[in-house]
Amino acid sequence: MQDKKTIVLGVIGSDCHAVGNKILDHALTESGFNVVNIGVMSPQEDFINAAIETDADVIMVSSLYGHGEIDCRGMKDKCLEAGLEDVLLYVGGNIVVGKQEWKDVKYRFNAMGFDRIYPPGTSLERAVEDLRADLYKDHRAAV
Amino acid sequence: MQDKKTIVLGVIGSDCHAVGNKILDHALTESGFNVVNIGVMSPQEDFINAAIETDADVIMVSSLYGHGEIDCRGMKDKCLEAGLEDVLLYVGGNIVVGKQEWKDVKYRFNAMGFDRIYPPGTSLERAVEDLRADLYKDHRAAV
Amino acid sequence: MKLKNRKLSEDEFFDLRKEVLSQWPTGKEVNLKEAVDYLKKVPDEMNFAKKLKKAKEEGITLAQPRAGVGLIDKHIELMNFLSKEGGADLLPCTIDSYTRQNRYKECEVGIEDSIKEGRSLLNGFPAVNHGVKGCREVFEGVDKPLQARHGTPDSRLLSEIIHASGWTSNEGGGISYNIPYAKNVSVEKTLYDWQYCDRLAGFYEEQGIEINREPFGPLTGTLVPPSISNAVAIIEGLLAAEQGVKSITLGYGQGGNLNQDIAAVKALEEQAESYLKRFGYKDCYVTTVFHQWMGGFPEDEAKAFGVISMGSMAAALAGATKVIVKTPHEAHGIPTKEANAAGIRNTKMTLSIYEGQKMFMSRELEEEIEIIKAETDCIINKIIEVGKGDIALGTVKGIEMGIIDIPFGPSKFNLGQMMPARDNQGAIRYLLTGNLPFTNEIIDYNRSKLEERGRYEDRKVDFKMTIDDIYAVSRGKLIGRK
Amino acid sequence: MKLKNRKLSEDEFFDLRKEVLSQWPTGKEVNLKEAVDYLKKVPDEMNFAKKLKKAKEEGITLAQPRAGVGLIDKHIELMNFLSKEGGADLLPCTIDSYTRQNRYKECEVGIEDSIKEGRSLLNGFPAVNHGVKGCREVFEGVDKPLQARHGTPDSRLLSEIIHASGWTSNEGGGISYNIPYAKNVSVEKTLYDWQYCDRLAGFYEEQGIEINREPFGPLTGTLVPPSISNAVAIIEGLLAAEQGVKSITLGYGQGGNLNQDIAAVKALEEQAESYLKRFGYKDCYVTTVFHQWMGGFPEDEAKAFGVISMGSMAAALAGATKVIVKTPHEAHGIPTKEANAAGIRNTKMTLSIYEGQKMFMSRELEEEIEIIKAETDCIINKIIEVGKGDIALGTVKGIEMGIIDIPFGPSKFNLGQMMPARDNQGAIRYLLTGNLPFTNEIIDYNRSKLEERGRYEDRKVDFKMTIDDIYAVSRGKLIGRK
Ligand code: B12
Ligand code: B12
Repeated sequence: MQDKKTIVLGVIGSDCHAVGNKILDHALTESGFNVVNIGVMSPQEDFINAAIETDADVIMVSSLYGHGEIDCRGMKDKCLEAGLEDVLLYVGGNIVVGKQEWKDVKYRFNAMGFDRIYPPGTSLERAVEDLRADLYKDHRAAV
Repeated sequence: MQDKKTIVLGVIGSDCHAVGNKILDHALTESGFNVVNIGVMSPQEDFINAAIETDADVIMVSSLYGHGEIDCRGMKDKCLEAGLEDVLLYVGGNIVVGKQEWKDVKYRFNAMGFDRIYPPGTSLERAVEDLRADLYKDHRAAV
Repeated sequence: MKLKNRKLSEDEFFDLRKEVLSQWPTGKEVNLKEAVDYLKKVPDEMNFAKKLKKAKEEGITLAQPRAGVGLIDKHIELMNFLSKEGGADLLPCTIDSYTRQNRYKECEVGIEDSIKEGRSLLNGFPAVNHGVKGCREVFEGVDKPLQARHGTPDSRLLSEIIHASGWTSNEGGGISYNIPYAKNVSVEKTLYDWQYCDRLAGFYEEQGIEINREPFGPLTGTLVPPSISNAVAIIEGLLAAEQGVKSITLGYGQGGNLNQDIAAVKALEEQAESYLKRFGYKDCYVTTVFHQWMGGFPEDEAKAFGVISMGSMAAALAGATKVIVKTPHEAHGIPTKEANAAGIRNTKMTLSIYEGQKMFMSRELEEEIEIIKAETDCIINKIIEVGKGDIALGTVKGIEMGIIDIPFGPSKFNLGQMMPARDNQGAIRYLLTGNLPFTNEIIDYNRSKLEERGRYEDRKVDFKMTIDDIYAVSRGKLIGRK
Repeated sequence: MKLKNRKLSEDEFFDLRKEVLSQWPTGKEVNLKEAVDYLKKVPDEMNFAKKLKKAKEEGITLAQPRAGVGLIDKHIELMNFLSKEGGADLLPCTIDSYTRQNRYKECEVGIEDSIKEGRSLLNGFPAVNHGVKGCREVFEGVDKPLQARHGTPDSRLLSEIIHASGWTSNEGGGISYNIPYAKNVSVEKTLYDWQYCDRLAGFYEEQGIEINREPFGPLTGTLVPPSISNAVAIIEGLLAAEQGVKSITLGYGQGGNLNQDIAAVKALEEQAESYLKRFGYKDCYVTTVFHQWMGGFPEDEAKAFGVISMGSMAAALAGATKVIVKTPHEAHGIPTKEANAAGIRNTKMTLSIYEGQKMFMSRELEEEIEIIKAETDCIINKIIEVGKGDIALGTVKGIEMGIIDIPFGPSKFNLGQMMPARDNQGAIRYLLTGNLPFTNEIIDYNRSKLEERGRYEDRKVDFKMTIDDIYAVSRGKLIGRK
């Protein structure tokens, strides 16, 4: 058995959308990850502190309400400053205002230092697969 | 009072759409025109014969079912052959297959010799106005 | 031709058949024996009758689009698009207008031109010209049961070709594919020709092959009072049953008043069952089809989607076995495949929300069912009476007399003295009953409903109301208020 | 702050007011005397409360979108587009998320950036920053009554500014704008702050100016059982009435089971009236608002239109006074003005088809109304009990205890032990009742409804059901079947 990987999970900024967060928590836990859920309305700092405290492998940022682009700015730098260069940065939800060309959105978030960027309607299976691919070199199941 | 103008009305080809035809008949009659309604499923010849017999001023062709373009081909020539050069040719309904660029449709029917070409959803008021403009030089009401 | 409502004998049928198959060269391709073998191999899930039966048993409503283009490969592409991208449960082949008039030569031109111009100049699929070979190619190229949908007064050859090709359902009937679709064709002739089509389906039934038949419910699609279309549907059902048809789908076109729409479907199903029983047709399986709004549509696509969903909801709540789907392009012209698929997806979404939900019985629903049934009984009983017990003969005479009178029917055999209008809740009532054989009570009921609206709008109850009502939906309202 | 459910005295109110108006420079712009004069000149058709009353009397359902952008001119343009191209009957100003958190400095940045980039970086209209001057500019630039729609725990300054600007309605409440929208804000605090907002509306009422108040009905929009949201709505209605509010619009978010949705609206209206009477608030005018599906939407626009129409239809049949409109972009992000207008047109089409049509009473509808009322009574009575007769105090305690428990509420003050799921017809039932003060009968009823589904699907009745149900609509189904 491989060791359990730790994911810090939360919804960034002033965003109160809680449903996806609760389901992600449940599903990732069920899939064998160690989930540290800092919940909704979390500033960048809370993600970073939680990652440091728990020696996390991944930070999964949710943003639903449209201010994601503003809220995520500078997060990668803060991670680097905090010595979290190896921690993967995922982001998903409805991360920009409105229905935009996905290519452009992805490009902008890539440039901001995010490793994986998910469009609206992403299935949990997809996220879990990616996590496994990124975290376990042999791509085997997490547990 | 001006003299009553005569309109030959009908639905061309194998087209059975009867509702618009019955309403046009009713409305044009109410507006003071002399309506000669040859009804649905009428070949070009029936329009022309009716126009000759009744010394008509306008032929109003309806086509709803999509074959209008095929059904109307050569109609102007037949009118000319029959000596109906002064009879106005109107066409309306859903005159082509599908939702097409109206500019193109109008162009094609103009080229076929139609004087006025109406898109789906044309109001009766609009048609009556045009008739009055075309038939009475002083644009006054028909009766 | 001596019309009579009795099953054509095998001799009569095969006699007629010779002539039918010689109407166009592709008729030669039909070999009944071989066709029976072919149809026996059709898997259950590709059989229209079986799929309908299953849906009814499971209490779900299936979605079926209308669609057809001139060329085989394009048509297959279209069907698969509607199945895969739209999620259609049943597939149609809408037949072009020339075929409907048996003008196969013009179809040939249409096919050639369509090839040349690279776009369909035909408004449907010319199945006769494509023959058994072409129609089987379609059938084998799709993944859902197929039905021919047309509007053909004489569709005998068409029926031969499609059924032999694995298409296990055929829409139409001697009244419903005449009065709304033709001008000069006698009712006697279409009833006779549709006996043939029904007999053909009955023949297959005798060979153990289930073929579904569906009278065209909505008629002219324009303010048809439920009792008119229900009476026609039941009569056509009875005529089909006499010829040996077992799988019968009776249709109704949405009127717009939810209570009336649901009452109409319930009345239709119940009365059809009871008339079939009364005339001794015991093992027929009756399903229902609900047509989304068949009258003039709004041009705006967002509004069109509203009309479409509204039809899906009514269909689901009425418990109809299937719903015929309109598209957001309806007001403009034949839809693109994308618009058609969008109409289906919209419909399926609504249907699945209401899956398992039915309209519960209320006093008002009961009342509406009663009035529709009473009106329908008046019509059918009178038809039987004037036919001296023969419902086929009664129909010919009845239409002549205006016992059945279809609003805005283009046929010269239609009396055209009946006139409908909406009442104050939007239910379709009789403004003028013409020669309809209604009791005074029924006439008064209808009148009083319309007077109520007249008072509300402070207007006369007259033909202006009818005209305003015809335009209303396309202008974003149900009732054409003053 | 000593919370108590009694009308704030003028002294208390004006004391608090000083502090409120100093929260941001634009507070200085509010002059109550001048505002009263301004509001007295607002014509009837621009008054939200009056328009709702008229609609209720005429038995029609009005359509209102959600919309808001950062800049004044763009917002006016948006409003007029929705009014003219969409046909909206009532207009909203959806407030941005920074304003909702009283973070006006960040709004300032958002406004500047929006000007620079030429597109709105804010997800709503920052009314406080724009002040009375900006908000009046909006009001004077539009042709329909305006309402602020937000999700602000402390909206005292916002309320001052919008009402002084001619916006005659304000959405929100001490529970409904806290539990679904906040994480750390105490219920005591929000109830207190909303007493202020209500008192402000009540003050205007005393001056003869009708101001409408609307508790936010759908809460988290996610599988909220009707009795939870109805209890919250009624409590917030009672709290508002105590402060002198007269025009109260109570809301409900569509669940998807038509019978339950209609029962919920009927129960809400009837129970609200009777509780208001019981507590002696005699001249309140109660209207209802039905929210089209508030949970996750399907991405496909054709399907989204199906969900939208379905909500309009339920609203119309329930006889709701207005319906809040979703858009075909819902699953993706804040809609373009075109998508928003399309949602309204779709809604209006459906509403006008069903204008004048209501759901008739059936045994099943009666039963559903009874169960919702019984559940709601349990909750409200217990709240009153633990508050020792004070419904404000009871609410604080009750939420702590889980007497009110909102599914998926992000607030840390929400107990979160209740869990909902759909029954076999798609009605929302209690899977876990947590600390809800239900009788055994009610608990058994809910359980048995879910067991019925469990048997049908051959699955355990557990949290997996809830999760599947949450995703279902966005995946094209109502019930998340196994
Ligand atoms: C009702 C209807 C039917 C009924 C007709 C009953 C009858 N006998 O009348 C039935 C169900 C039988 C039917 C059959 C068919 N229909 Co049909 N039908 C319609 C529908 C829904 C409404 C038509 C209507 O009555 N409107 C109300 C009247 C008042 O309006 P109107 O007909 O448009 O006429 C008004 C105006 O157009 C204008 N006008 C008309 N002509 C003229 C002429 C002039 C000079 C002027 C100024 C104005 C003018 O004034 C009229 C009065 O206001 C339309 C779509 C729509 N519009 O929503 C499709 C539609 C016309 N039908 C269509 C088709 C294809 C058919 C069928 C071929 C096949 C099929 N899909 O079933 C068959 C036709 C068979 C045949 N041989 O003709 C297509 C045509 C496609 C195209 N052009 O690309 C349409 C557009 C639907 C679609 N989008 O696919 N149909
Ligand atoms: C329910 C809902 C609400 C509820 C939330 C209740 C609550 N506290 O949770 C209420 C009504 C309170 C609400 C409020 C608002 N909402 Co809202 N809301 C929704 C809605 C309808 C559904 C969200 C939901 O619960 N979905 C179900 C869950 C299971 O899915 P999910 O949240 O998308 O999460 C899944 C995936 O996205 C993914 N995922 C999420 N994060 C991540 C991260 C990673 C790394 C990965 C791999 C995957 C992943 O996995 C999750 C689980 O499957 C959406 C629209 C929609 N999707 O249909 C709008 C929506 C998110 N809301 C929106 C907005 C704007 C707001 C408001 C700002 C204003 C308003 N219009 O009222 C306020 C927010 C205030 C605030 N401070 O945050 C917008 C966002 C716009 C944008 N991005 O352009 C949306 C898209 C609606 C819209 N089209 O306008 N909302």
